[in-house]
Amino acid sequence: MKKIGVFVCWCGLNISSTVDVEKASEELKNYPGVFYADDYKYLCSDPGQELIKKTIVDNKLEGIVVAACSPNMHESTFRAAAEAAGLNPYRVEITNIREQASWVHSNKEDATAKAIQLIKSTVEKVKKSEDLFPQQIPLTKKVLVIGGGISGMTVALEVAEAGYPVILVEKEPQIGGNMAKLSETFPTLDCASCILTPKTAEVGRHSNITLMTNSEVIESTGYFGNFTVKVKRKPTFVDWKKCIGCMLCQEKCPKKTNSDFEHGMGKRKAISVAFPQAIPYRPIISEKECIYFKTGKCKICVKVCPVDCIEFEQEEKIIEENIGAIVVASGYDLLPKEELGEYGQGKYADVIDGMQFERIASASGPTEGVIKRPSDGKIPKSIVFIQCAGSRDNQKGRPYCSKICCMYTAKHAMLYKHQVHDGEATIFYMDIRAGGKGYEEFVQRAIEDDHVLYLRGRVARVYEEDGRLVVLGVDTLSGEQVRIEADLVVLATAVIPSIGAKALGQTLKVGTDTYGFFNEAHPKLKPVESMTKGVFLAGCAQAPRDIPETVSQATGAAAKVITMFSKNHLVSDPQVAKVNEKICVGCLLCKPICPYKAIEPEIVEVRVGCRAEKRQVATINKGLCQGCGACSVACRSGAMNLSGFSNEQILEELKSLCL
Amino acid sequence: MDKLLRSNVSRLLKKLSEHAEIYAPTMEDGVCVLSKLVNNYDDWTLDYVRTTNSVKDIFFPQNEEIMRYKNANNDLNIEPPKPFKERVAFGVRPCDAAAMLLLDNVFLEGEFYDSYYKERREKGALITIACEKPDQYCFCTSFHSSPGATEGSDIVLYPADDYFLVVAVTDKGKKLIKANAEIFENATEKSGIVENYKSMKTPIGNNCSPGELNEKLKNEFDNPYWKKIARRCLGCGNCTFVCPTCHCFAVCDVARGCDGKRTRTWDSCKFQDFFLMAGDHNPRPTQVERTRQRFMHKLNYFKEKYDKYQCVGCGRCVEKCPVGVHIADVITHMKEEL
Amino acid sequence: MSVEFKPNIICFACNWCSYTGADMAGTSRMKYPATIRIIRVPCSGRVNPTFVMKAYQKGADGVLIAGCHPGDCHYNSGNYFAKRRFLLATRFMTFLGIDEKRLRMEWISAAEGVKFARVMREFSETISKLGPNLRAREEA
Amino acid sequence: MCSSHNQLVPKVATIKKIAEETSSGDVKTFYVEFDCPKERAEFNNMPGQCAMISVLGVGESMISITSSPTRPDPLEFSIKKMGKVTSALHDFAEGQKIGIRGPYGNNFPADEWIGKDLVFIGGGIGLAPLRSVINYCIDKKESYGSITIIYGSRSPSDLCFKEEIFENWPSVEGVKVHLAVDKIEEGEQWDKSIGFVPQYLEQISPSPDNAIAITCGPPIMIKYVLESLEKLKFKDEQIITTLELKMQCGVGYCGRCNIGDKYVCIDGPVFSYKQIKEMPQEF
Amino acid sequence: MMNMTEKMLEQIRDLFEKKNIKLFIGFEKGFEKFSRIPAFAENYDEAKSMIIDEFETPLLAKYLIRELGEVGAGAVEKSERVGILTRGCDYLSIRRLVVDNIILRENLVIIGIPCNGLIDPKKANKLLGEEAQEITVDEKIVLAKGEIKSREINKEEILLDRCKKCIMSKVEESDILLEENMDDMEVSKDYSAVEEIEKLTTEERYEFWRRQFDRCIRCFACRDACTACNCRKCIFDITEPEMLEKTVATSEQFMFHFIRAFHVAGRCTACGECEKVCPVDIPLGLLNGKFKKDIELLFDVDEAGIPAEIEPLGEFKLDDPVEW
Repeated sequence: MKKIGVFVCWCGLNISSTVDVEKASEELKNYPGVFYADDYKYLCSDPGQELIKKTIVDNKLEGIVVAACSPNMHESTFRAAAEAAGLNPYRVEITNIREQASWVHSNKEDATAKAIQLIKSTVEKVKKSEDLFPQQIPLTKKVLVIGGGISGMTVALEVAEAGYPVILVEKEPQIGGNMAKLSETFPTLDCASCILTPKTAEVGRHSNITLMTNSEVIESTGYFGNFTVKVKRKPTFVDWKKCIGCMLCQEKCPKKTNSDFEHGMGKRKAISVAFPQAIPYRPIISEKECIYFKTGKCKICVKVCPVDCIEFEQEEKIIEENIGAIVVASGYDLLPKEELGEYGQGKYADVIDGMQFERIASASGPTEGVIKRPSDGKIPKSIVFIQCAGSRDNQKGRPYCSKICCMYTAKHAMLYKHQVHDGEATIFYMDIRAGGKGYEEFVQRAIEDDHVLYLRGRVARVYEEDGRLVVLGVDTLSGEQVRIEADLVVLATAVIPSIGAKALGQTLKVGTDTYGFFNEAHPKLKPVESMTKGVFLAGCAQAPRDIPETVSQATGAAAKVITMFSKNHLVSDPQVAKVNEKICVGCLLCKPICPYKAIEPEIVEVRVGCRAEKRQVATINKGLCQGCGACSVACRSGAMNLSGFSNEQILEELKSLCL
Repeated sequence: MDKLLRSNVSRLLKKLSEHAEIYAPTMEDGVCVLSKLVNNYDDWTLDYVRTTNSVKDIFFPQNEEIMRYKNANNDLNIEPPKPFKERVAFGVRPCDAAAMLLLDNVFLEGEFYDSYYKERREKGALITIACEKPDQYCFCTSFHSSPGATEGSDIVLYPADDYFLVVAVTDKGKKLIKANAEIFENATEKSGIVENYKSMKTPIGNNCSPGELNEKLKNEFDNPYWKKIARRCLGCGNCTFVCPTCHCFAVCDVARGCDGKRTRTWDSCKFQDFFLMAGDHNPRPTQVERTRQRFMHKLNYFKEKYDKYQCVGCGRCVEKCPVGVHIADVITHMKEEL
Repeated sequence: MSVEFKPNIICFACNWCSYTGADMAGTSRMKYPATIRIIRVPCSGRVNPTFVMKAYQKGADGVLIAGCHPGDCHYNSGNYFAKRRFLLATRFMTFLGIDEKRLRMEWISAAEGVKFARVMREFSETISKLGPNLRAREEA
Repeated sequence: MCSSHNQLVPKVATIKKIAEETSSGDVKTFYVEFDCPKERAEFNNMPGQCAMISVLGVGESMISITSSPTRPDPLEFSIKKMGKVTSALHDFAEGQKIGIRGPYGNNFPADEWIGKDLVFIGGGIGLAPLRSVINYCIDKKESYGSITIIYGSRSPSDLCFKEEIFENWPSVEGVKVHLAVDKIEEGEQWDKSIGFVPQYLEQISPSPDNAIAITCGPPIMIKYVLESLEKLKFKDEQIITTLELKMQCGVGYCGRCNIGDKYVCIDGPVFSYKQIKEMPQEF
Repeated sequence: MMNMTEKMLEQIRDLFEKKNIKLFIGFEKGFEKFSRIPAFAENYDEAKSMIIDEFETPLLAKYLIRELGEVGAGAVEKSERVGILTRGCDYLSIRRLVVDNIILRENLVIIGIPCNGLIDPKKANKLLGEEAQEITVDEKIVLAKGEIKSREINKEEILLDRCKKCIMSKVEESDILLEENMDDMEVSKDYSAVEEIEKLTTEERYEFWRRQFDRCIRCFACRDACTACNCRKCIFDITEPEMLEKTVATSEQFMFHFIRAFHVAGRCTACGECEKVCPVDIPLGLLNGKFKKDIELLFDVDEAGIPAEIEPLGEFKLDDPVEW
């Protein structure tokens, strides 16, 4: 297998600035086995692709080496180009001389020498490559959406509309997520529940969507197109099928407790539904609060319930589902105030975070929309809003910007000014980020029409002094110290991934970054796919973002799932393990290594000389195998090999790198 | 007749080392090995019956470079190896020296001679020490040789209490003695030291002498005895690699990018793939054919071609075979049976 | 060393975490010495200790195996097996007399471009101090 | 650097031309010339002898020289893609350099056949060793009787030296060429006979008196051809064949190619059926 | 011990009569006085020459690979059974083959015999200074008589190496047990030899192994005597990819011994055959001992020599140690 073509890419200046591309392609011209070597400005561009295709056809090349950027970027592009020219795509290998040579080395001579050696080693690898053909594997056309917030619901609705069954798993008893807690939404100030409830209602009644609230995913095995997922449905102690939603039990229940839906701003009963428009509109008994669970007495709800659907002895159920694709829409939480020492560490009742202010401002909230101080219920005369509380802060380990706080803080100030015209709203900010459509106009309106005072500067400390909150900061534009006494302080705390996201990542084997947000396959080109094939991402699970972006991303993820389900079988990656049955002795040392249980013993007939001999050999389930290659190391005689990264290829690459 | 005091041996070796590499038996972790002395010339020892590796190592080493080649962008040039240095092997046993004569038949007679072996033989000298105490594995007397035999050696030293009686066999040996005359003294007493070495018996005696075995073996091709002993054989190359007369080798190329070298290394007819051909055809697929091939070659084919048995009774395969498949056993059994 | 000794270091980088980490180091233009050659493998579990020994034999002065953090492996258990194999292999190579500082295993995730560059600089530094590896290296 | 009488060091040669024999491309003929004319002069090969072709960095392999000494330059080798060395050769391009040493082995005793009728029976790639002696006898046609060539292979596209078997050889008077293939795919036009070579040989039934039969091909074919020749009452010494065993050094001391006390690379590869019968049946 | 041989012959006779086995593998006297070599009997009268005594014998399990199937047929179907004489260490090797699916346990008739340490005649000859003509053993004392000298040696000194660190002296599970083992061989686990090498500096260690490996003549006797080396086609015989070049150079020797030691890591039953059959006496036991010590230390396996269902390198624990 000798006729190899080598293409060295300039990548504009990215590569050619520190790697002498001409010298590289010149040197490769008479390297044994290389039939054609050339360099080109932008190989990934269409003319570049045409050049490759034409050279393959004209010279009947049997292998291609493209020295350009990272394989994660354009391996599939160049392999598709080769396939179009009639060459098996797995005869094409990429040498990464951009991210691993030109960009990371400054000395041109070293970088060029290294690039040439890397290309030569890839040529050796291509010499040992074989024709590989993808396998067809069956597909379960059912999607599992984790997280019932706006992004989870959008995905569920889009996929259900396309006619595929959806399972929506939500850890809270009702769907709606964080959006259900908002009062109005920027920049149009339309009420959050007005635009959300049609969606939740539709999800509630859509025939293709199976709702699993109060549940979480505990185990996921298998591979894309054939996941098997175990969902734990926590007990609600109320039989939701029989319950008619009259909510008598909630009324009569004597025990009151803090409602975590209200973020501590309001109360709820031991048996209750989070908010009036909740879907499913069914109550749930909180085991920790309910008197019966503590003392065994009370049972008022049982007496009151007309259809007798209270079931104290309800158990948690584990449901197993066969799934084709998974969409992670686990949403976000706000950084707890306790972590911000300088702003009172959550000790002061009147220092609240953005979500608590939403609940106070929300019509269906505990104060029916009237902005009051949580401590004494009075209408605050002056409110101080503090932006970037915990975000853009390196010491706290969160240098990133939470993106949505500038807008919702402006909204909070406007809502307050609309209610209390003569109230004082001061916002301490670093930079106002209002990049969306109509966002900047919204903030200008807050400043000009509603006279919200914007002070540029960071707040040093917030403390309580004889009943009033003192905010010490500095106005960097005027350079003076600022001391404001306020009735209420609202912190725009940082957006962090929802609790349990990291554990979910490890269950689904999807990587998360250092802050716990899920890793997308590629920041610009594959934002809705995770690194694991068949697992997609939507909404704040991947990074902080506002509602319009979340919905557009969720629609994107749904589109990905729908395209995946549009074919009735999947094409599997042929770079999987392969057994040489002439050598395999059937010792099955490889079997316990395989994470996907793809290796099974089998009795086969093998011709030896003139006799047919029955032998036990290991066989690979090509659909299950994901090509990690750990089994080939356990195989002593080298019978188990991995196509695409075979022992021969890696050894040749190694040898030529060490010359 | 000359005499060499034991104390002068190191002096002799040091003097010889000026223009030749010196090989002598040394004890390495309890194993007596014929190895090259580099600077310390009294590292040799005498309390051994035979060295694990025979003197074949010096004339037909396990690993030998045939040639080197450079093939950068298609102009191929091939360089034969550089000429070898002189070598002197001290402390060789008479059986090993006799084995070298058998190798001479293979590599030097016939239509083509092996130039590497020829050059090494011409530049090599063997100083043999007669065996004072053959052990239970030796049967050199079965091949009309003896612990004091002189065939194949240049100089033979017969150990007496504190000196060696020196007998120069070949003119290379005489020249060597003349060149270092000051170290030798002429021996006055001519008692029968040499004769009693030559007439010394080995514990096994001659009951392993093949006599006319090769005629009888001609039609013993399908004798079930081969299957019986082959069943015990593990198929390792132990017996062939320690044997001083085995000469099979494999030629293999070692490539380093565009350049490289071609080497020749010992190979064993007992290995599974020794006779394997392209297309997976193997004329000797199981251990039975291979074991038969090994003993038929030593006791029949070699005798047909060179009229000598290809064994010198050094006893290495008898000692080293873990499961007792060795030539002494074969000869004794075949002599009884036929 | 009259001519300044340039070590030849082989790095086996797992495709999902460390190789992407290397790309991340590239995109953020972090500099590290040009003595490192990276071989992409699907998982750190794919690296056979025989490859490491072959690298030393063929002339590498240092070998570095970079894989995902335990628990993050894209194939779930690849790096655990790699860890077991190299726990034994490092001790055995040291037992044979190869300097244990010449083999290093690192967990580098896809987002840790900084760590990748730092580890490369450190490793290249240690190997340059150690000098060429002449043990178990094949003759010219 | 030209002459060195060291037997194991190959001489440098260049591949002038490569011709594909079979359409499936598994047999190619290489036209090879020595770089140093003095070495070419020392390399006078007789028909049936072989040479050690070495692909530097891969290994060596014993290949029979298929060109006849009467048409000396360039030397021709027809090579089937079987093992490591031969597949490396098949990837070579024209102008690339290889190593050659030899010639080794004995040769067809063409001089003893003066005045006799010759029957050549070849199978597949087995025709290559025979072609050197066929061309040799054709160039000296006057000193030989009739020449019958019976050649078969699996399918028409597997026939080697198509140009010679269809045009050159039949055009020489006194030379009859009979071709047979095991099977033909539909749509392939084939006017010659169909069937295995041994049965075809019995159909043609050349007369055994004052004749010599020379055969070479895959081991199974040779087994049945020898039986057919015995049926046609050819005596053992009238039947000549060439054996194909693994040869590593080619000069008789690497111990690889022995059958009994005979070394194929020195005492063979050409043996008469009489000699083969005396050897132990281990090849 | 004499009655043991009669007991064995009795068992063999009725096994053959009942057509229970097609072959019996045992030991018989070899060419030299005290060498015991493997013997194969396909019927009773071929087995008459078999004996049992206290002298060193090769391990028989390796032959089962060839006898119990075509060339390494693997554990496929029940076939005629093969009888085998088994001591504790043989049993570990047999278990190694069964766990590796090379042979089926039902195809075996294991005849267990007691063992309290075998005598190595070579060590006796060395202590005696000449070839011993007669060696008589009673309990702990051995009387060795040569032509000139005769000496009393206590058995410990001339025990076979593997018997000094015997893992399992009783046959755990056998079809026929000739005699119960008297006293268990109380042996502590000592890695002193391995620790000695570990104490050397890296430079000295490399020198030590380079000297040992330079003596290796690559005859593969260690591989061919080892039951853990039971591949159908050994990776050293495969030319594509060529993991080991045929040339015998220092780096190739390191490669060969590294690969072989790694292949039997965690699978070696410490039978010591490799060290015994090595013609140049390379201390291979140290290499396998090092792996055994590390495995038992790092992955808290109590006895790595006893073949487990899944070998140590075939599984992992989340809390495996991290430091390198």
